Amino acid sequence: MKKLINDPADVVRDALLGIDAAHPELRVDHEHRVVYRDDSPVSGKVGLVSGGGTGHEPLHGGFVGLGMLDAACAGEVFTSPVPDQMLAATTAVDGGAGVLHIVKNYTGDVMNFEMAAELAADSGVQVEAVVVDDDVAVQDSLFTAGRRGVGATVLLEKIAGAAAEAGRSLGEVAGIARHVDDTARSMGMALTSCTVPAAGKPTFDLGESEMEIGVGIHGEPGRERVPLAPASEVAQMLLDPILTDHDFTGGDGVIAFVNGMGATPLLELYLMYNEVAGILERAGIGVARSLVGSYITSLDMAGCSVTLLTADDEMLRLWDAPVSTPGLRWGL
Amino acid sequence: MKKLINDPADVVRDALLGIDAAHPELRVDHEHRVVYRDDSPVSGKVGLVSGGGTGHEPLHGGFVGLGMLDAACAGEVFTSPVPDQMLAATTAVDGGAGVLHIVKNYTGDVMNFEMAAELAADSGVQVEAVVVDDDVAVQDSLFTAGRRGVGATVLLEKIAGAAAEAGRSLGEVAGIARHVDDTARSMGMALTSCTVPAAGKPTFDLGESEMEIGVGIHGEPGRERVPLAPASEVAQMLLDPILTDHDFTGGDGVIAFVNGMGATPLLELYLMYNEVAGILERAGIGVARSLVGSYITSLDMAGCSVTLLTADDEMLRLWDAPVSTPGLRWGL
Amino acid sequence: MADGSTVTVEHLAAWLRDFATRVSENRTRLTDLDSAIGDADHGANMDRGMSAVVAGLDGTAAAAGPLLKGAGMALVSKVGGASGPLYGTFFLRMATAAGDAESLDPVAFAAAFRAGLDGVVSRGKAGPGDKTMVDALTPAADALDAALADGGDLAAGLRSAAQAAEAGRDATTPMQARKGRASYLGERSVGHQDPGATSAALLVTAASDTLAGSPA
Amino acid sequence: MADGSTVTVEHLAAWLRDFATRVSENRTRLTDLDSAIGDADHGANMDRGMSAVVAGLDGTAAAAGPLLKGAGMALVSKVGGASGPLYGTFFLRMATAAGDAESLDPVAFAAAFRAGLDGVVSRGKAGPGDKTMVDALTPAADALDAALADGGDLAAGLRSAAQAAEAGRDATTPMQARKGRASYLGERSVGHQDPGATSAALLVTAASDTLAGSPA
Ligand SMILES: Nc1ncnc2c1ncn2[C@@H]1O[C@H](COP(=O)(O)OP(=O)(O)O)[C@@H](O)[C@H]1O
Ligand SMILES: Nc1ncnc2c1ncn2[C@@H]1O[C@H](COP(=O)(O)OP(=O)(O)O)[C@@H](O)[C@H]1O
Ligand SMILES: [Mg+2]
Ligand SMILES: [Mg+2]
Ligand SMILES: [Mg+2]
Ligand SMILES: [Mg+2]
Repeated sequence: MKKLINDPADVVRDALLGIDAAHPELRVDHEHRVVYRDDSPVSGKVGLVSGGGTGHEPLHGGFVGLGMLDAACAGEVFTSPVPDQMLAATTAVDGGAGVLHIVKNYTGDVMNFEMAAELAADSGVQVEAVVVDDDVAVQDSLFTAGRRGVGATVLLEKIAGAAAEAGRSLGEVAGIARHVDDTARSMGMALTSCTVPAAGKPTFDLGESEMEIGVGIHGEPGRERVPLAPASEVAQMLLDPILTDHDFTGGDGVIAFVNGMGATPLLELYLMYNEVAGILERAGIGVARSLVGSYITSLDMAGCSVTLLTADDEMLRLWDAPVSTPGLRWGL
Repeated sequence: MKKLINDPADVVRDALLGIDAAHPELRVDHEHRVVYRDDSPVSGKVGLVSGGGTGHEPLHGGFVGLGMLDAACAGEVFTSPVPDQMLAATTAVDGGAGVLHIVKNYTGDVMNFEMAAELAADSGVQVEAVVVDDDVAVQDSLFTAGRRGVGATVLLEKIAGAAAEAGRSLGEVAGIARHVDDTARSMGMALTSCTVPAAGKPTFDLGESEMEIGVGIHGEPGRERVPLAPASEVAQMLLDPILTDHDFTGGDGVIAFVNGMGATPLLELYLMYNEVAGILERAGIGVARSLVGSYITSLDMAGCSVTLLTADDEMLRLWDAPVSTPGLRWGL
Repeated sequence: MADGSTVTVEHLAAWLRDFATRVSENRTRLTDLDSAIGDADHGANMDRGMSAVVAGLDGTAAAAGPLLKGAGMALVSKVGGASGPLYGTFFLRMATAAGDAESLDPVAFAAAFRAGLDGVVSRGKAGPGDKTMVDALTPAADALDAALADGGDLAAGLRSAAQAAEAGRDATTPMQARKGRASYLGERSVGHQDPGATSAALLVTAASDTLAGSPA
Repeated sequence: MADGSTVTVEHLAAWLRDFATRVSENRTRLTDLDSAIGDADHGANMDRGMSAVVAGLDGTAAAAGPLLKGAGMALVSKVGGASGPLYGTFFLRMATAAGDAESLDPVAFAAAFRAGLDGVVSRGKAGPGDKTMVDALTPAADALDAALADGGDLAAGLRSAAQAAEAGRDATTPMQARKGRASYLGERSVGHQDPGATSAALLVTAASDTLAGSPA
């Protein structure tokens, strides 16, 4: 295992110390492992709390700041944080207008956030939760754990954050967040496996000339393992299931997001974006906004994902609104 | 070779198409392979032109925009662009106040920019050049090619860009740029080799439990090959030669920059930053500003580099000034 | 309890300690099972959690409820993931059912165990056949109830429960997962034993070994 | 030129074509040499550049100067890196020295060759012993001048120049690089033949084969 770390057991602690040192505009509670906006709680504003396993940086800690999250809870690597952390964060960011929990749809995350919400309600904080489940690689069903939360989480945190910053009510912010989840779809792929520090070896084995299509952000196996192919074909393999699953034609087009999995150079992501933009154009789908970079990662996995979100006037207004976080910053 | 590309011969073209599609605020001349600010030439402002081989993204194209570069020339992978490109860029961005060439110190880059400057001078554009040579891994000497230009290039493009944006003269902007180069030092390391697309195989071989200390951003061999070590020791191995080479104590401290080489997750970079900040604190060196992320990369190399730049009032004012580029954005 | 008649606070503490030991001994095996159909952390998760539970057994709990609540809280606070809230809820609901009693008779213990199971089901919404810990815990609760209803003592009931849990665990192998991470695998989850059902079987075996063999 | 007396525009074009062929044949070797002490692109760089030079040989150039200038411009525009400006400058300076002459006599050719070498030195600031193309070009220019001064014809001069270039190329192996990428290696550059000196030796050998053996 080749990683720039100390003891694998200390990865989360050490990285949080680094985030704290690098970002004076954030406040880090190292005991609870929560990253806060320095000015939280913002009085009268709906608080946004997210969190999840570590290993997806900049998500979530890197999205704390004006116009996005108020707090992010960091779990162990690829392991949901615990209710204590979420409760501490929820109580701390409540500015009187209630708190929205943004939860990626994994059994552990959902249950831990549920317990935290129950505890927060007990202590008088109004809490709503939105569960993000945008990964079309997973067959959806009422009788299963459902789809995983992946790329749409980034877009949702930005857009819900802008709505909260604009003073919308908890119900409205939650509604907007759910609308984002309803109208966003993602699909990912891996060229290489990630390696969990504590495990010390790759999560899955992939041959020198194979790639995994439909992979999850924890190295969960995907839909199929196929031979390496040119970027143009990879883009098609990612977009086909997305476009089959949801109708993105018409209206104001989409916000198109090409995301790197952690070890993929920006050069390749731009190249992939070119292929994605070409396919969308040929499909008659306009791109209203785009985002290209590594924003929701899977440790040192090489690969990428594509997320599309239906754009409309309100979505674009919220997308364009000022944001100032380590990971996303504009308009300020 | 596992890469998200089409034909290796088309990597530069395809990636530039992606940058163009993703950034409506930039203009790309695909014939000359130059990325421009949409509003260039900015009348009365010193124009900043940089460029170099492709494979270091977001450098340089991702640093084009308000408060940073006016144009960036993209060469083939790891190969300097040619004078034609630089001449086209220089002529196009001249707003009447002259043009500064920002050149990383590699024989090819220096000579091609020199030829372009001669040609630009012939056509009446006032040109100055600053050559960045901050890599302490290389022994410096008047009789050799000298030190390589690495991490300081990012800081220099930001700071010189702010000076140009503030309306400073060509001589002043060049002076500030040279001051940055004089007071910045960098050192890099690799956990894995990069793979040049056209070569199809790793540039160098590194054992499963080895790392290369002092590596260059083209996979040039470094000072020594050593066994893997914890992040705390890696940070020491990178900072020792930097602190030996230049006195960073006293004054207003430093701008500290921990950079990823292309395949290194942000998690590890924050962890490294924590170690760097600790060493600096123990050495009595204050950190005035920090930057953590993958800004000057080496294709898909895993590893990092550390750059320190002496901070003073003017440097910090220029560093904090608004910048709006795909790669760096704040204050706007 | 030679007479199989009561479960004291000390018995419960011994049960938790024994479960912790078994988890620690099976840490690698649990993680390996989780590698195949999950994310390779079930052994580490449970070991971290049960170590915290044992560290919290300071002998101050005077009643079954507080002792079990402490265990549940420790699991909820330390584990994360799916198994933290599930095992945590299991012990928290047992605690509520046990209340302030200093000891539990066999029927009260069985009722508390079932309350724990119900908690797992309401938290995780898994039913039998979904390839989860529920597939080990449900037959165990049923066997315990049945044995006691048949007039068996706690020792006999827990022996039967442990056998049922192990059979339930083994039965997860051919199942296709419908809950938890393994569900992402669809048909490819078939042929692998569920890690959570495996740790749940350890829990019931530990109960059989600690709650029904020692003097009251 | 059986009589060894003049180098025509056609001769020069044949020289460039022959050099391009040799570069293409040695593309892998040049790149392999550059892998050892550089960045593994010298073969690709030179092949790209010389292909462009050959593509520009449309037969319209009426004088030596314009022909050589076209070659220099093509190299500067297409190659990049270190070798583009260096080989480009070599031909651009040769072009200036050759001027509008339709053909060059041996002394004029030798003077133009030396002007090219001087251009390389002033552009790249490498001296003999720095382990660069200069180490092949300098002895070649010296040998040519010496042969002509001794009363030899162009054929004899270029034969001697080619031998000197190859000897100079071989002599780069034990040198420690002081210019170009190889200089970053310090002592580790010792023991490897310089790629640029290798391509430069091909250039001089091509001259010997094309400029001094064919009829005027
Ligand atoms: N919804 C659920 N209901 C009951 N048990 C579940 C559920 N989801 C997962 N499990 C159990 O949890 C186990 C996995 O636990 P663990 O690996 O610790 O958590 P995670 O899946 O978050 O990594 C599974 O083997 C399964 O038995
Ligand atoms: N300053 C210099 N002067 C003369 N020749 C040089 C100089 N620097 C490099 N060279 C020559 O250029 C060759 C490398 O060319 P090439 O690989 O095409 O360029 P790059 O080093 O930019 O990749 C070296 O082998 C050396 O002969
Ligand atoms: Mg887990
Ligand atoms: Mg090169
Ligand atoms: Mg697991
Ligand atoms: Mg080279």
